[in-house]
Amino acid sequence: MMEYLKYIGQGLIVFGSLFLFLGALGIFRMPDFYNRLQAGTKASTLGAMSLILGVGFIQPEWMIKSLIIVVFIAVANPLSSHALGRSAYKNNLKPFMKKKMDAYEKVAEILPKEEDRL
Amino acid sequence: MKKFFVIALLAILGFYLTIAFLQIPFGQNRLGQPQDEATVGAYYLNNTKEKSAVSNVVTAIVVNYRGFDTLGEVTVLFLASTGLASILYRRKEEEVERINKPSSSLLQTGSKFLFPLVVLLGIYVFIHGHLTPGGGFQGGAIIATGFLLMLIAYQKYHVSHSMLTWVESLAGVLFVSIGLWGLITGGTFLENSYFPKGVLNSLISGGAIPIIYIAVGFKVAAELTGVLDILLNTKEEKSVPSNQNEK
Amino acid sequence: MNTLALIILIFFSGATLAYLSSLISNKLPGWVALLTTMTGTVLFYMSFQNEQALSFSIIGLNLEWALDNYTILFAHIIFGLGILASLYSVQYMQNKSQQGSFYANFLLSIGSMFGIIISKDFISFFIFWEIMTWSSFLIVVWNGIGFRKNGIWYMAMSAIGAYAMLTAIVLINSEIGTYSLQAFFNAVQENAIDNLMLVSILLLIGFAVKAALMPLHIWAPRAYSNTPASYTSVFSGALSKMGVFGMGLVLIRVFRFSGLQDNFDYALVSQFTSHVLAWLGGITAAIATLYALVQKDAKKLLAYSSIAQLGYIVIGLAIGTKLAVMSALFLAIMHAVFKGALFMAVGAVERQVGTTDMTKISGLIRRMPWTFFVTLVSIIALAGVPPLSGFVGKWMLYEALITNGNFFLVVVVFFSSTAAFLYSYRILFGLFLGQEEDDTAHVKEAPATMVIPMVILALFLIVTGTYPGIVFEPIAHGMEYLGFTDVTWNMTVLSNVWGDSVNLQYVSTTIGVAFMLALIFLTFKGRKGTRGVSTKDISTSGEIPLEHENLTFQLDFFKPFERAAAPLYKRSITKIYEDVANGLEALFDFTRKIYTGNGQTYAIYVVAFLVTLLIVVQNML
Amino acid sequence: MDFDFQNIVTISVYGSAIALILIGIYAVLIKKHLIKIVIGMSLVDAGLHLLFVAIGYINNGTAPIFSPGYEDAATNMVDPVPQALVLTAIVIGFAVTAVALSLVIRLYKHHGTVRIDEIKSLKW
Amino acid sequence: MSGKPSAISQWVYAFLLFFVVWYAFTTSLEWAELITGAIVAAILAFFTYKMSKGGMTIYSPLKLIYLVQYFFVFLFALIKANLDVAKRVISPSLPINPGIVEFKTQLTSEFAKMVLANSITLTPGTVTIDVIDDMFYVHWIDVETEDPEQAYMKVAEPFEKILLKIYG
Amino acid sequence: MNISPVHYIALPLLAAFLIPLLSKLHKELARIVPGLVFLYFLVISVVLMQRLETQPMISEVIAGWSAPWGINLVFTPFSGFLVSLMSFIGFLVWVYSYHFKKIDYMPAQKYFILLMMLVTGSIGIVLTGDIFNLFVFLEIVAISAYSLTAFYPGRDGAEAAFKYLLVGSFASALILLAIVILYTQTGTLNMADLAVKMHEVPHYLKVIIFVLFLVGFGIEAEMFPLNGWAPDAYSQAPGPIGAVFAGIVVKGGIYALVRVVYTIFDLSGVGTILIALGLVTMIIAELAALRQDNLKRMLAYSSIGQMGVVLIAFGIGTDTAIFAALFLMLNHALIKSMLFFSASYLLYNSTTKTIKELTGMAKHLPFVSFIFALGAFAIVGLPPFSGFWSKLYFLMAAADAQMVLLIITVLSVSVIEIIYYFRVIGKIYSKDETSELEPKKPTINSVLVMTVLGALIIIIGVYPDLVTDWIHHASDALVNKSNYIQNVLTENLPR
Amino acid sequence: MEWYYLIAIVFISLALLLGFIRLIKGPTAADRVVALDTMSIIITAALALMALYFDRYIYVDVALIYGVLGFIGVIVVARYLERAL
Ligand code: NA
Ligand code: NA
Repeated sequence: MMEYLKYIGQGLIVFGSLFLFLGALGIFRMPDFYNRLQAGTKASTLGAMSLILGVGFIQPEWMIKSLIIVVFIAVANPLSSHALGRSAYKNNLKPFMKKKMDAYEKVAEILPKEEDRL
Repeated sequence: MKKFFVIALLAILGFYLTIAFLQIPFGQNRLGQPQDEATVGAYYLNNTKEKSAVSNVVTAIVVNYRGFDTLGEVTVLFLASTGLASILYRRKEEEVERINKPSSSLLQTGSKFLFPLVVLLGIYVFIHGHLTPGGGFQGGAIIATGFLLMLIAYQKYHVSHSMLTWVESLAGVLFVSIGLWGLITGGTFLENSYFPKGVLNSLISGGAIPIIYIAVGFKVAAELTGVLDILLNTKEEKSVPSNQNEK
Repeated sequence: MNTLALIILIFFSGATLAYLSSLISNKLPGWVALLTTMTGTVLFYMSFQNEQALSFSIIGLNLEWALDNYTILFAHIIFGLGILASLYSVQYMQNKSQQGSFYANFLLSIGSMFGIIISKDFISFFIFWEIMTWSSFLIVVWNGIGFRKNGIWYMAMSAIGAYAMLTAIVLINSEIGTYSLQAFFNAVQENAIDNLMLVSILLLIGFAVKAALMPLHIWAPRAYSNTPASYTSVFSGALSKMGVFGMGLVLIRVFRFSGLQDNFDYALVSQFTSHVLAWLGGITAAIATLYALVQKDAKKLLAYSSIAQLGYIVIGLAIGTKLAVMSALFLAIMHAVFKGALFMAVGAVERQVGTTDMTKISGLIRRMPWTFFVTLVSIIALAGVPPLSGFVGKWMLYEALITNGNFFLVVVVFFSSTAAFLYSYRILFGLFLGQEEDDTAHVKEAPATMVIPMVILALFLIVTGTYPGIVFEPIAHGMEYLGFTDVTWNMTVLSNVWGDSVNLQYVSTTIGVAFMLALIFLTFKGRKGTRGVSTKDISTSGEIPLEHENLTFQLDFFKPFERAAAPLYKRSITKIYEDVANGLEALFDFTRKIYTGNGQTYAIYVVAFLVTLLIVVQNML
Repeated sequence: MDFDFQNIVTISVYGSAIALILIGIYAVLIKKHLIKIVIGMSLVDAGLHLLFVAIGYINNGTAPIFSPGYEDAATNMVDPVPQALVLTAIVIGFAVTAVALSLVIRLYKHHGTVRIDEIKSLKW
Repeated sequence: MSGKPSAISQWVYAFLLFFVVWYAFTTSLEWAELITGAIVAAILAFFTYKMSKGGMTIYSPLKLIYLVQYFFVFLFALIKANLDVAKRVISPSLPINPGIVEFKTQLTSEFAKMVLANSITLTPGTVTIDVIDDMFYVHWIDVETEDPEQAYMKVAEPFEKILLKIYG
Repeated sequence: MNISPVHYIALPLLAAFLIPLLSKLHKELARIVPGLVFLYFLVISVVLMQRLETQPMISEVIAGWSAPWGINLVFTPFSGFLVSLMSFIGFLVWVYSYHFKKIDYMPAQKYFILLMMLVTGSIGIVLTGDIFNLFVFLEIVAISAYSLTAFYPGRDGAEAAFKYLLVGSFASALILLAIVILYTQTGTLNMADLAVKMHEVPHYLKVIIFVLFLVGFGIEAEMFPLNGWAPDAYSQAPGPIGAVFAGIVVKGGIYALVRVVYTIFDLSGVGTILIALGLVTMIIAELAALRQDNLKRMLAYSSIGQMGVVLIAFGIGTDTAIFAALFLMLNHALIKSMLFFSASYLLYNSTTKTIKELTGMAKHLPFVSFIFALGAFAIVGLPPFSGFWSKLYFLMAAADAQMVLLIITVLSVSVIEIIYYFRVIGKIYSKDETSELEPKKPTINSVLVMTVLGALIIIIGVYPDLVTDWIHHASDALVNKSNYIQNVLTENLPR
Repeated sequence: MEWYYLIAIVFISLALLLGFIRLIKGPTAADRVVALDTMSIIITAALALMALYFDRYIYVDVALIYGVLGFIGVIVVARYLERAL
């Protein structure tokens, strides 16, 4: 039983780290901010959750704490992505689009340009 | 011109720092083996377990061996919050409403959900300061971060400064009083010998160290929260002609 | 209690009391000051024959106070002028405000002058010296006018002098391990001081400033003229003599009687220094006289005259022969007396008329006859004309210079003495003779408490003109302290090396009689056939002057002379000083541009400094 | 571990700390924006804190905590002193940063600018 | 939702939540730890109970079943999403057609909206940019439709129908 | 509970934490409690100084861990001298500013807490035997100082404080860096232990550490060119805080520097460096003061200049020189704080705080003007005021060291000092016909403070032996390094 | 060192490197923050892995705390860029 858990854990760790890498690759390769956000949040969230879960499988007495972290990531990461996306949009960062499809434009209160804000 | 000058300066400085640190190999015991006790650190490692019954040696140092530093450090934080309040002081009638730029309802909901959990985490961290890598400062900081989350999610989130004052004052008084107790009972200031030491690695161990760290945790939490609150609530109170920004 | 300490204490506590009493009434401090001076003076004269000495220790340094004959000589000047000036002050200062601070500083300066001369160690010497400086400074700026122009220069020059002195003092201490004057003189005798010349020159600079020796004199005209006349007499008469006091010690006890006279180098340098000083004295006398000539303000004129007179004294001390020193000390005392009298007289005019500008005053002879009398006697003494004592001093100085072979200096002294006669005349004429002004018609003679001190001084001049021996006696004793032996003197007869002698009684009787006759003749002649017109009325010459034009002939009193000496006046030393000072200030001002106001610049300084230190210190330590 | 690898580790650990310090100083000295300057200060602090932690490390050392299973690992633990010190240093750094930010707020309010070269009413 | 829950109910909910989390933090059954946890949870709950809108109502067995269902739906979507992203990231041509679409939600509970938004963010090619009242604005990496109805069906429907069961 | 050095730290901290609560009880307590603390400082000082007559020094262990394992406080005649001085000035500042912000109690509460901690921090710097603890106290001082510099809500306070902070954070960073390197080489933080182990440090590292400390503490000690912050901070902080900066805070910086030079390090040739730095500091500062329009800036530059002289004296390093240095510090503390006290009143009604606005102030504020003049006389070293003796001893030390050129330079600069101080006096005392202002008269407590200081300056001037024994003990203690080490490291508690 | 650690370390290092490049490159502040966000998630995971590797349970706490602080940090920066602080 313990052996199996260990194998599952190892698999999860490898899977997770792969997705962490893919997430970062997305961040690296995607053409604009919003697409990077897509790649970064999804892949890295799954990657981190899977890796941490894997740790819990290998050390079963750590499982509960691993789960807490996983749940936290599941709640927090999408939230931070959303906050980032919203703030970027409001900061007048237009999404890259092949054909204009922007439903948010009419409701977003876009801020005036300001120099020197970092 | 100035840039080049500064870069040249930094290059020289970097050179000197590098040659200094090159002689300090990373990860090696430079001053003999720990059992020699050539460093104070080695002494602490060899003696803390028996003499203080504290699992986390860093905590033993922070709260006990160098507890005086910690008292000073708490004071620095206290002074920063006092100073901040004085620097950004406004009389009541000058109080200005903060410009409202609410965050999304999502963030608000999420913050409301996460806030108590973050606070709980902070409390966990400082209560277990003697057992885990945590401690009063870390726990306090986590709690303050929780408040920060609330402050930025709800711009009108109200932190009771009276409450903060009570917490930070009482915690500070508790810290100094524990210190003075040692002095009054004929020992030294901050002496940790009049509390049962307890069993290593159980919650109740380390004598007064956890108590001090809990006090520190409360104090740090209150102070950092106060600081963040003041900083966030004074910033956008007055519009300044923006053309002054550019020349 | 030791009398010396008691006297100092009396003056210093008197000063405090004078200040405090002014809080009660503005009239009190004058009387407090008079009482204090009298007590101190009486105490001194009651006990100065006794051996007086006091030594005590403070902050690990031994301080010694004692009386000796050299000291007593100067004490006469200080107390004599002090008591007369404080009597004079009471009425002079009558309606002025802030008397408390005036009298406090007055007493402090007199007390500290006494302190200077009784000090037998450099520390108390320096302390009293500085107290004297700042208390007199406070009197200079007491009226709150022209502080920057008058006061700062005085204080700055004094500081330069004092610090030169202080440097010398600490150097001496580091060599001989004590501040005692006697130990210093002994060390000099034993050739035990390595940098004696440096030390001596530094000391001389310190004394020269107070003695207003050129080119360190620039503070003096301004300070003298900005001071209330009741103090100027002390200032010019006694305070400047503290420089003379010190120079005497250095030039005679150190240079002349040091054990190093056989050392060729030392002798050369000390001789050279003496010569330089003598020449500086000569130049001072000549140039100050020239400046005195063109002054329109009587106080300014007297100020420059004081500088010139101090020049003679310095010459005498620098020459250093027995006769020269004697003449210098004699002149010092006489200068104290006649300049004291003159400043008092001009002060009286100032009080009664409201100005000392000679272009605005005229013909006060009838209004203020006593003052006129004092002025007349004093300027005769000043000009060095028989039968008054000024002549005696000059006579001896000429003789000393001639016997020493300083013929060129004789010419300089002769020239300035002659010119001194011219400006003396100007003051006499400017204030008292000539046409009486309409607006001075109401003027009355000064009150008795002011006249009496002046008259006492004038009488002293007359008496010593005939009986200089009264003054020679203490001088001779003082010179013995300095190291001279067999100082001879005669009460009424001046004799020279060639064996000639002048009986002063005879000279003075003759001149006195001639003078009286001339006066009677002139008075009668003057009464006849003159018509009074306003001095500014030139309508008789067919011109109608504009209202604001001051056309009094006194404006161009020595016009031809001025024209002749024009280039000299143009290159005023004062102006050079001011230019240098302003230039330096502008230069210094540049340094604070380092503090640009930009915080980043300061941070760059920090990093640059750190890097510099890393480089430099790595090689140094 | 052989010597060369040791050297590489030394250089990279200390090098990154020193680089942080130098970059921070550069920001403090050159950047005009007050906030950037404050960030620069924090970078310097961060570099210093990194140095602190680094000097305490020993190869294969573990955290100086006698948690269950590690009660006898004293000889294998990293030096706890720098960690304790860095805790203090961090808190102090935070306090200074907070004060700095409050000053920036006031400067911005009064001068209407956040450029340091425009704020020099006090000079000479 | 069935009215406002009582304060007690809210407190108990908060207390239980905190106590469980405390246990997760400590993972210790030592008495001292449990008592401390209870005290801390109780006090913290006292200060924050108002923040839990639903109170104990969440703990009905049926809702728990839906929660489990939701979890699996979500997990499936999540993995799908990641494979999708992986494909896009790795493929050299980066086949994307991004845009922002809007749609309306029927959820009323703020918490449910958050769960939905988070779920959308973590699933195929979408990130919730903002939620204003009941409108969702979603950045879609490969926009298939601009019509709000259809977008809703594509993006939110699978989650929302379960959430509606849980949060009413 | 016996009185011990830790009371200097523990009680003000207790008070600081309590004041926010106490002032909820009664607003006046926010003012009174710090005063009681300062008063207690004086008591401790007296008691401990007396105890020093029977023992060479008091080394107090904190938390039961003797040196080098724990932090200890060391009360030597040297640190005792400085601490007593700081306590005294602190108390006077408190009395002087008792009525500060009478109407608005919130700022007053903050002011008094910050003031108390500013003094406590400086005392801590002097007392502590641990280099890192010293850093902590330095930061206590720094934070309080930044906050107090920006205390007035006018625009320039923040500017001054920001510059102070900018430069001050360099100080912290460099000191921390020095501590890092030092710890890697010695494995200890106790200063006595460091001194013992110093010889093990490779020379070039030693020099780097030394330079880092020198620059770090040099910033606090207002050494050129690290002192750009000082004139701004002095001129913008509330008047009494200027007195604290000059009288207390700088002394802490100098102390740290001196402790590092004399106790921890064994480098030869440091004296020359200190002399050179002190000389440049003095010259630049005094020249900068010469043309100052702003009175407080002028006082600040003058203060820097004086610190330059102190540095030179420490650099000369002979017994006489150190005696002179300590005497200079004492005098500077007394006189400069008096100058700041009086200057505050002189400037009270002026809008630009410039010297030219002082014309004729003597008429309106005779007492304050007198005190200022007295201070000016004393600070330039005119006898018979206290400043003279320290100057004399300084010159004696320089003369004994055969530094004639140094003497001449210092004295030339003194002439400049006289000029700018007397210009101010001239302005104050010059006749002013026009002015009809109703100046703010000094309150009774400030008059009291100025009187006490003025009297002390005169009394010490006339009878310097009042304090010389004290200073002699202090300088002996500083020079006697082995005594310090021995006493600190053998203070072992039975455990 | 077991194989899965090696794989994980390689992936994680590469991920951090890529994230770091984006952090440096920007081009907008928002891009940098996304990079930072991602990196902080990666580091959280790495910390958990580290705990496993060193077999020290107490390090898991570090991962948890790091995750919380990283999240709030990103939120703060996001709100700052929104000019809402
Ligand atoms: Na800890
Ligand atoms: Na006339």
